[in-house]
Amino acid sequence: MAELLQLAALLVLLTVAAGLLRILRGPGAADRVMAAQLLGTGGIAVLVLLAAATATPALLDAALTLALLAAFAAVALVVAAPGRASRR
Amino acid sequence: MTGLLADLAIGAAILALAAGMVAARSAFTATAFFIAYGLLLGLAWVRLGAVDIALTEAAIGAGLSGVLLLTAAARLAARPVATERAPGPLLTALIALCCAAVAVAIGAAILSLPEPTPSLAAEVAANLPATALGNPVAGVLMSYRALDTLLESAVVVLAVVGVWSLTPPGGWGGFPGPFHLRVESGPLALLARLLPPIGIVIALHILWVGKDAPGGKFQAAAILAAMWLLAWMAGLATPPRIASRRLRFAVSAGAGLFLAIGVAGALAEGAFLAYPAGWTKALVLAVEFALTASIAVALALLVMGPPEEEDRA
Amino acid sequence: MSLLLDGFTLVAVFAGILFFVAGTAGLLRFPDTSSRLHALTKADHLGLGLIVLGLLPQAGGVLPALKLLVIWALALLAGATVGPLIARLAREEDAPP
Amino acid sequence: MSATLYGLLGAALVGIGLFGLLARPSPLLRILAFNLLGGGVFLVFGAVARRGAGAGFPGDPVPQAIILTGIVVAFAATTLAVMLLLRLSAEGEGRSDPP
Repeated sequence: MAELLQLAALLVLLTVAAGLLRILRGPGAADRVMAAQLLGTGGIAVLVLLAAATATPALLDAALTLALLAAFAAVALVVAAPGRASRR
Repeated sequence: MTGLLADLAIGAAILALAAGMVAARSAFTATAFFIAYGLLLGLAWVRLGAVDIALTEAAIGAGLSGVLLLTAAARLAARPVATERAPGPLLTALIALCCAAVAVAIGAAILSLPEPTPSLAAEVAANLPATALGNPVAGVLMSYRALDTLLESAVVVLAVVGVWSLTPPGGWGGFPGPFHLRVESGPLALLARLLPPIGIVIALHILWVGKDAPGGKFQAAAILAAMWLLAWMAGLATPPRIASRRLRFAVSAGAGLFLAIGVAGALAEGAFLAYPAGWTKALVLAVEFALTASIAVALALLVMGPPEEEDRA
Repeated sequence: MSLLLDGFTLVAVFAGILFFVAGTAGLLRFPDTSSRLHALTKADHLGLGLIVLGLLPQAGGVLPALKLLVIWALALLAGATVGPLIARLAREEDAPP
Repeated sequence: MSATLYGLLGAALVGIGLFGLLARPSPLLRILAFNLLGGGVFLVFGAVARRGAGAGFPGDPVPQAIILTGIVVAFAATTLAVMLLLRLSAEGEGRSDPP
């Protein structure tokens, strides 16, 4: 069971790494914000899977912190995105 | 096997983001890379068996640093700073060569580390029960290297003083942070109303659990600071003026209490920062809570920045 | 009984991963921003949701299970907040005022 | 094995951060590169801590505690650098000279 969960964590990690291409290449700021948001959620999924796989509940606290602050960073990304003169 | 693949994936992603950051054209792009880099670095710390640092990196690296740099990038886009010319291709290549040499030298040092690695883990394990703390990193932070933690809380207070000293002439004593940044937009206001209560409960949980498991004051302080910043960014909370005594006391209270306990320890136990026998747990808790509150206020004020000119509102 | 739970965990977790892969593929392949946003929110909410759901029986205790649900709720809240902001940002980039 | 890998990653980050610091004109990019440099140094430290694991701890707690302190101090330094930069950009507007 633990190995399968670790394999699942690896798969999510590889998916998220692939998602990075959108950050690196994304033409617009919106694309980059989306990719960062997906990376945040992917990171949370990896942490949660590792917490179950290696039975270390501390990783759940790390995932909790990440979940709390990924939203915060994403909002900051959107608020500070270039070309936002109209929103301010 | 899956561990190695995970490390390779995390390492490659971090390197790609770092290279992308250095080669980025716009500051916003580089900052978006930096936030992604912070998140991945948190995973790297988990793989390195340092969950405490992963928590700190996620809270400070991905959260607070990201917001700080993003708001700075947005405001610098409006008023760019005169930058000198970029070095020519030849010079850039030379710089790249030297930096590569530095990296190779450090890499060589890593590969030739002594085999029986000198480690203090055994000593920490032996003396941990005396600190009444289960988390070894917290034990080191609060008793063996308590001086580091004291100096660090002093550094945070000094950073606030430094940032406030950058107030333009007309703005002294005003509200910290720029005026126009606050955005009354629907979704942000929703988040700013829902997230802080949850964040405060989580921060207290992480602070409390930090005694015996990864967690602790710096991570809790960073989360509390992020929650206050969120409310401030959405225009729901206006911080007190920097001239207010209460705010200044809040920023310096943690370091002050820690220093007082240190001096009291010197008088009572003969050694600076020594905790009297039966009091360790109580004193450590008192300092942890006071430091968390002070550092949370200080970190938030650091990200907000100095007050602006009154007339430019 | 535990075999059934383990089975449920594996099915849910790998279904969640499927959504992650689909969402990321959507993020990379779709032509314009708004369709990418559509793909992102699917991966975001359902991917993590299924993984969290799958891990609930493995949580071993009420507090970890509660933490898992709070993590999912926070991710949903984040997605719900950031989604419209990203959409407004995307629309602005396509047609600046 | 994974500790050495992350140590090498840290070394590479130091190189990239140093390059960004020296070769990039934009000041904000330099502050970011400086953070990369710091992140690389902490990773090298973390790899050493991981190799020193023992006595039931996944890593030697002393360097981990120092890295934790380092991250907070590095953040304080970054905020000061950013605020100096913002003041520089505000001053650059040709404002009236200060009294």
